[in-house]
Amino acid sequence: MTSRGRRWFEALAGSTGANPGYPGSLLAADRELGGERVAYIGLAPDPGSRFPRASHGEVGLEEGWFGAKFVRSLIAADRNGTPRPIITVVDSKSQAYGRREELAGIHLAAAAVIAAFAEARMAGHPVIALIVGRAVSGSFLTLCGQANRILAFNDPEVLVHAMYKDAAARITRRSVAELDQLGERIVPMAYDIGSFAKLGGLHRLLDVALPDAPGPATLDQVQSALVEAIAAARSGPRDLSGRLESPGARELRRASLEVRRKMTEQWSEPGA
Amino acid sequence: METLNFDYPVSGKVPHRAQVGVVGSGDLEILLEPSPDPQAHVRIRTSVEGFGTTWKAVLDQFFARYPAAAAIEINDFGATPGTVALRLGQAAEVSKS
Amino acid sequence: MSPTQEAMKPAAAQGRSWCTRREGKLRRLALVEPWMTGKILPRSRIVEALEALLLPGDKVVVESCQKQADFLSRSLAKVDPKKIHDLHIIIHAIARPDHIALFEEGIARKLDFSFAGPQSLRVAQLVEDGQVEIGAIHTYVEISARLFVDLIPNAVLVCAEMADREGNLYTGANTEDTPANIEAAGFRDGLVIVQVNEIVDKLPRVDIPGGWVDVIVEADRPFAKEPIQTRDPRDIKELQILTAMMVIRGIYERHQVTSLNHGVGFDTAAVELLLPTYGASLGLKGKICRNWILNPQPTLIPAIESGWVESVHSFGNEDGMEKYIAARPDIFFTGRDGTLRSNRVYCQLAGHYAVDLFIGSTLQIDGDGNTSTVTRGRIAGFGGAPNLGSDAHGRRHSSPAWLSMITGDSPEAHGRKLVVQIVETYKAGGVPVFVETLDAVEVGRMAHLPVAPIMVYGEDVTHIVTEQGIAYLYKADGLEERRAAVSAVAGVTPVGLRGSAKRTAELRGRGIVAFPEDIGVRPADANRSLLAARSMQDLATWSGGLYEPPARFRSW
Amino acid sequence: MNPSETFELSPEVVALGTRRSYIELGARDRARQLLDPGTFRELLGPFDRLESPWLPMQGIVPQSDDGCVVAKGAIGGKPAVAIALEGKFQGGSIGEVCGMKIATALHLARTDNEKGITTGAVLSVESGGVRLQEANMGELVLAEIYAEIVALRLHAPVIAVVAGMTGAFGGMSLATALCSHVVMTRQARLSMNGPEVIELEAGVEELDARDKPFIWSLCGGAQRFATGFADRLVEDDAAQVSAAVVDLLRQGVPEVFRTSMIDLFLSRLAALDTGRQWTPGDIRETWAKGGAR
Repeated sequence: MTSRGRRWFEALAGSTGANPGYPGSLLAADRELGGERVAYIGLAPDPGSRFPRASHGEVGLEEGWFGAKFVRSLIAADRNGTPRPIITVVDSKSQAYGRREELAGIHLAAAAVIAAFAEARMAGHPVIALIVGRAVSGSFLTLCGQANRILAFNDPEVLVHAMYKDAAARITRRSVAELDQLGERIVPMAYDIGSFAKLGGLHRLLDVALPDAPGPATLDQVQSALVEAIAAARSGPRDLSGRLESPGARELRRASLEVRRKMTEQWSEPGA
Repeated sequence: METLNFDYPVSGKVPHRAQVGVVGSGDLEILLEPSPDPQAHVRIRTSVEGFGTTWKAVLDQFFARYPAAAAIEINDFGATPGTVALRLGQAAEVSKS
Repeated sequence: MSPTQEAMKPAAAQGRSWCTRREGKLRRLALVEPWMTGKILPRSRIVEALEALLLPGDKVVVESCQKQADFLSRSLAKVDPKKIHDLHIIIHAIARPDHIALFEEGIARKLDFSFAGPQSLRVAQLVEDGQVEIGAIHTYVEISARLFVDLIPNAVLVCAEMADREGNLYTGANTEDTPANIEAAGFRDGLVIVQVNEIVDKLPRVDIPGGWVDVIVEADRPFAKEPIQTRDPRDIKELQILTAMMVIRGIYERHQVTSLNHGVGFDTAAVELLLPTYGASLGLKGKICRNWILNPQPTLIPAIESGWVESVHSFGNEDGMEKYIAARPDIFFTGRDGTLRSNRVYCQLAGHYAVDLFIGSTLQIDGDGNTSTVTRGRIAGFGGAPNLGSDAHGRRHSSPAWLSMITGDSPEAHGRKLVVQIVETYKAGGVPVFVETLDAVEVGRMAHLPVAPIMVYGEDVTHIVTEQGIAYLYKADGLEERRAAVSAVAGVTPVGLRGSAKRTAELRGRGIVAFPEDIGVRPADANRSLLAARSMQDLATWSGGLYEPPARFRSW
Repeated sequence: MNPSETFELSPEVVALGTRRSYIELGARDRARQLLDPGTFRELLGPFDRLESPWLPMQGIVPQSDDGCVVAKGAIGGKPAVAIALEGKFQGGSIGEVCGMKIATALHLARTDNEKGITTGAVLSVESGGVRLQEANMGELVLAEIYAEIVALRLHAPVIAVVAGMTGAFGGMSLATALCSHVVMTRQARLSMNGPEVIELEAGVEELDARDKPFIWSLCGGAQRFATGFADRLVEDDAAQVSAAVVDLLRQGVPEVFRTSMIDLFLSRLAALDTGRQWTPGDIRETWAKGGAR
């Protein structure tokens, strides 16, 4: 079965995203959107992957390094022109868990793609993450974290979290029911995308009629949202400060704001 | 987590504030500073519930040796009374320097 | 017929045989004869062989302490309970699931043991369910002694590292209880069945002559063994450093303790690691802690390397110490091949009669100073502690430490062994160590034991050390004063809170109780930087790379 | 013969006696150690009481500094900020406050650099990753930490010190990888996924989490240094850690960041046979052939 991520990538990019020399899991293509060329990047399961622990749409060694290669190729190509928008279509269950991955330094591969996205953003590329499915743990950190703007479908299958519920229950020695109850009180622990939106990290939550089937109407709706997000990214800061200044963060990240305010004050006190 | 409060009518002077310890397994953090009034105040947050009388006994012993008007805040992660007494002693020592 | 030949003849003439055990043994061995090549039994035959060699009701020693004859115990657990049942198992440490299975399957019924650490909960449940009948809970040397009196085994299942084709055994560094077990059976016509890791042409040294051995089988994997006394210095806490300082100052220095045994635990590991630093700063090198009864535990390496230690005799081995021991034959008991020769019986004997001091930790102490490691719902046993932790009334040689225990001036006065219990007043989770009544009393009742399983009797305890101070119980005059001294160091436990500050001050004045400041110990100095080694890697460095920590202690 | 008269200690043992363990230092003492003597000035210290708002709501006792110490001072005589995580508090996990302390300190250092005040940063990592009790908040602040490292490292070195015993895992292994330079001890581990998680997800044949020597051979400081994921391997000695940091700060911004060595790592990956499981030696050999950094 085609993954939701692949379906949305193909609908948006108008291409399978296959590139010679690239692993089958990493989708990358260019297409016109809102009157300019934009780059799309996405992940999809690849049963033929060289890396068995990264064949179900995980962020693995190749996904990290080839992702970094692709993003950096865009930075290089646009160095003397208008930095094109980079849209990541996100549906990835997690990072890859395996012995080969750790031995060959998956932490560095993941950091490589993070650095590439961050440097693209700093170079003026509007970096947009569109979460259509899962963005759990390393997948969120690598594919969404550095975006100027994050969009997500308002859909129960969309999941942003540090850890899947059953694993989190085991590790924190709580039942799944207890975790759900906690999520109602402790917003950062909740598993629904609406709660994540409250933390101020999301630019917009998109109510799409058929999240599994990108028909013409939905596609149109999503494309307009992307165009708007690109414009917002271009008019906003090139760092991530926008997240902290969002209305959601003002409510739920009061501690973050307090840290920023007080440390800034103390930083330049005399005696420094 | 349980929060406990104790007051002691003591009036010795606390020269400086002091922080010792860590909220790690079997350990605790102590923040000790001069009290705003001529009394000692202790506020404890502990991960182990139901040991109010044990805390009081440890503090009684401590203030018998260190009768200072300290405002003490304790963040406890299951320290034994022996460890609590040791850290209180260290905090008192650090506050002198 | 000579008079001697007459005496050796089967006693049919007198109406009874005086050789029933010998005859029985030969009968049993004949059953397995077809499978044997000399003394060697093929591994695949072991279960059948045990079914042939044993009879219901036999007394069987299963070797298990630090090392475990686990191939044999696993095989014994596979015999058909219809053929072999109601065995009487005699075991130092009932430690393995297959030991428990013997009782669950009905292969065994009666149990005499000494220690049940990891299986203590299961043993208690088996007693409650009526699946095991406990003969007695012993101390180690005591259970070995009974093998020669009224628990003489019909068979012993033991282990060694190697055998040669004559049946000679090499036990390696973990000799432990093998000689005693084999002697009890081998010289009274019991069966000696041995699992070995390998059969070789030439042994590094002979620990047991082949003539004492009946059946040898090569095990499927090397016998299990545990480095039970090895402690990682990284886990030593400041409070343990404080009590270790108090022990060195307030006991070893004061009583001039030269020969000693350390129990298992971080408290005593801290003492070992303070000798080359704190101890040296007090000028005590050469004056205390010279002759040791102790496993070759790695935390002793810095003291050995700094020249504190003259000798160490060991109950068993500690894994990873082999090369270090081989390089230090002046210190350890070693064979000509360089490997350690341990022997639990001799070491326990030495610990009872020949040392000045035993120091160890415990889980509970009552107001009278009785101590126990038994907790509710568990039958844990004692190990060697009651033997090591008791005065030897039969001792007749003296030493300055032993003599220093004399408090009166009677012409018949005699010294005592110093028996020190070292504890923190509370365990983790708010559990007090000092209690009004030991859990052992209730557990003894539940398990229908004739006496409560107390580890060290209060009357034998000469000192209690806690983070609060030292109680010099041997000085206390009468039970009331003894209780007051216990209470004075019991902190904020119920036993401690029943004391009064005034009484404590009075006891301190008379030297029956000492707080750290009374013996010149500053709690603020109790810092981990005092430890001669703070990690397993440091210990390896101290050993010049000779100590090779077991995998589970490795963090590099 | 009295052995006490004949002993002689090796130089290594003598060094143990004078050495100050870095691993044994708490976060505050680590930050103090990393800065030049007398220059330590803590920002948002314990008495500012900026603790986690989320832990007490779940009945978990917080710590007054949320397990992160930030101090301004100098290293090698130049302005610097030292950031140290406390591995003993909640496993050094990243929650909102401690994460924000790191991100803000890096941000302020960058601002100073942009103003022409060259300010380096050193990050003493001791962390299991995101604090599960603050889950998504942790994800967000980690992203902000990454953004700040990538921005700051263009101006001044950002040095990660991974000393142990917790190590650098999860989100903080990525932060470590983003840094300009990495200093490790043998006791430290640097790995994205913890061994227990890998065993849970992929089975014990993939990785036996109880096999400690194997775990260290895979992601311990010695292997990470030998395979170029760390720039310095030091003993557990505070002076050695400091010396390495001073030296790396002096080297300045590297010509090529490790995260930009894309072709090198892709060629190495291509050279490895994924049809079988790998050993730490395979990586050392392949890297050596492909030209380690």
